[in-house]
Amino acid sequence: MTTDSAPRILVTESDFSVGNEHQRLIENNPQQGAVVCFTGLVREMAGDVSLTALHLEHYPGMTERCLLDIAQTAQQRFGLDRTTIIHRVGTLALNAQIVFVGVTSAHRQAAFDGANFIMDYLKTQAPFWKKEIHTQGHSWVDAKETDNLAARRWNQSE
Amino acid sequence: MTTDSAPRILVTESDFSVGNEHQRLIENNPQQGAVVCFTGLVREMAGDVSLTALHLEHYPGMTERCLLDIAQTAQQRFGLDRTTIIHRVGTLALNAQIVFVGVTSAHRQAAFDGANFIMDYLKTQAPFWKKEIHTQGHSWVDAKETDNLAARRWNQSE
Amino acid sequence: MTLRVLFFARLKEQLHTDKLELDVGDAILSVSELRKRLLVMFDNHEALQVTRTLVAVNQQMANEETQVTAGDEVAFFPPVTGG
Amino acid sequence: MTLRVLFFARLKEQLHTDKLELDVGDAILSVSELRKRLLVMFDNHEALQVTRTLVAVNQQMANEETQVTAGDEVAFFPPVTGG
Repeated sequence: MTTDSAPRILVTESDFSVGNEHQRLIENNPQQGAVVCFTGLVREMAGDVSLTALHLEHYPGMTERCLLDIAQTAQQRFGLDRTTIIHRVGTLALNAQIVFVGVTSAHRQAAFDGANFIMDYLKTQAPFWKKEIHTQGHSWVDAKETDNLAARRWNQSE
Repeated sequence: MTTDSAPRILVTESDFSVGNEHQRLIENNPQQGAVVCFTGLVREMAGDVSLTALHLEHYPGMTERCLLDIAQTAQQRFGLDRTTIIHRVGTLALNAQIVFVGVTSAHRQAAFDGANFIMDYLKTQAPFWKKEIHTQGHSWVDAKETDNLAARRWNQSE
Repeated sequence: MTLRVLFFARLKEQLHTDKLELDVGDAILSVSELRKRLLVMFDNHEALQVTRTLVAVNQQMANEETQVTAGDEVAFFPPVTGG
Repeated sequence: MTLRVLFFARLKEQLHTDKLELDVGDAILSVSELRKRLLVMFDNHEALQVTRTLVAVNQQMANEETQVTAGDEVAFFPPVTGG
């Protein structure tokens, strides 16, 4: 279980290819039998308003630093090898890809837990803010208490 | 939360493209914001023998039936929308892809849990058998008690 | 009036066969009784002991009490190791 | 001898500014003291209340007691909603 692979961190307006990112994770990696990838997409909120797009603002510099810190914490805690975190910013259409988290590990449960942990911390710690664009105007998304609870569970006994 | 998408089940000697499979999962799927994919690869076992390849045998017919059953159970239990399970058989080289599980859901935790559940059940219920090919010969892989424990946890309270 | 028996993986290699047709007439047997007949045929081969094998009847996991009859497909195999 | 203050997201819109340079001489201030100065500048705007904002100092999450001085970058923003 090596933990010396530098995480790949990308904050970008461009779209990403899950196929290419997956290939990067598995290339020449014969000790790592498990890969878990999470992708988050812009979805029509179940509610009264119909979403047309999402705008994502971030804090340049701090964001990259924060994602790197989360990735390294996960690598160490779960014995992950490679980790990739990509987060898009700017204006994103319905069904567009927003975020990608990919990790490799020798064992599948570590890979599932590592990716899950990274998403929970990214959601509650990385300085991104979502604004929903509707046909009627726009509004900032409120932080969810369920996300805080999800992140907090990692502090408890495993 | 629709659960009427028929699972995509594939047992094949051919390799698969994670990029293509991911694309199938997200295409025209505006209600599902979360995608979790697991890929299992042939890895050099940490041990005394050096693996050169893996041979995978299966029970044609029963395998597909069993994977479909696991996928449908997961869809219902976790409110997943689309699910894909691909498992290769035959002789696989070091670092080759063996298994792919991909699921979509409105919420990320359901997607993580659904993919995790499918892998645990696939490992302990689907009729596949691995034989390791070494430089010195070959040997059937023994079932692991840790896999049984992993599957059993889903029967307990959540 | 035959019943189809399949063997997989290590079991197939140990018994040197992957499938056989067994004439059972119109009898209804439990898996346990079928296993006894197979043990006779295979000279009490240890590979056929209950503790070492799983059994599926018509491609569904079964147990020693499951009833089988002509036309059924019964498979014996070691614990699975896919994924 | 200035300190850089940044605002993001809803806060930036409410205060109609995304950044300002604040002359603090060679003073060492707590975030709490800095916030009081900003409240004076922004006519006690509710967006700057503690309960509604997070604060980062030099791109690390901070709190009301964190000390800041000239050359530091201090950012105020709402709870994050990425991912």
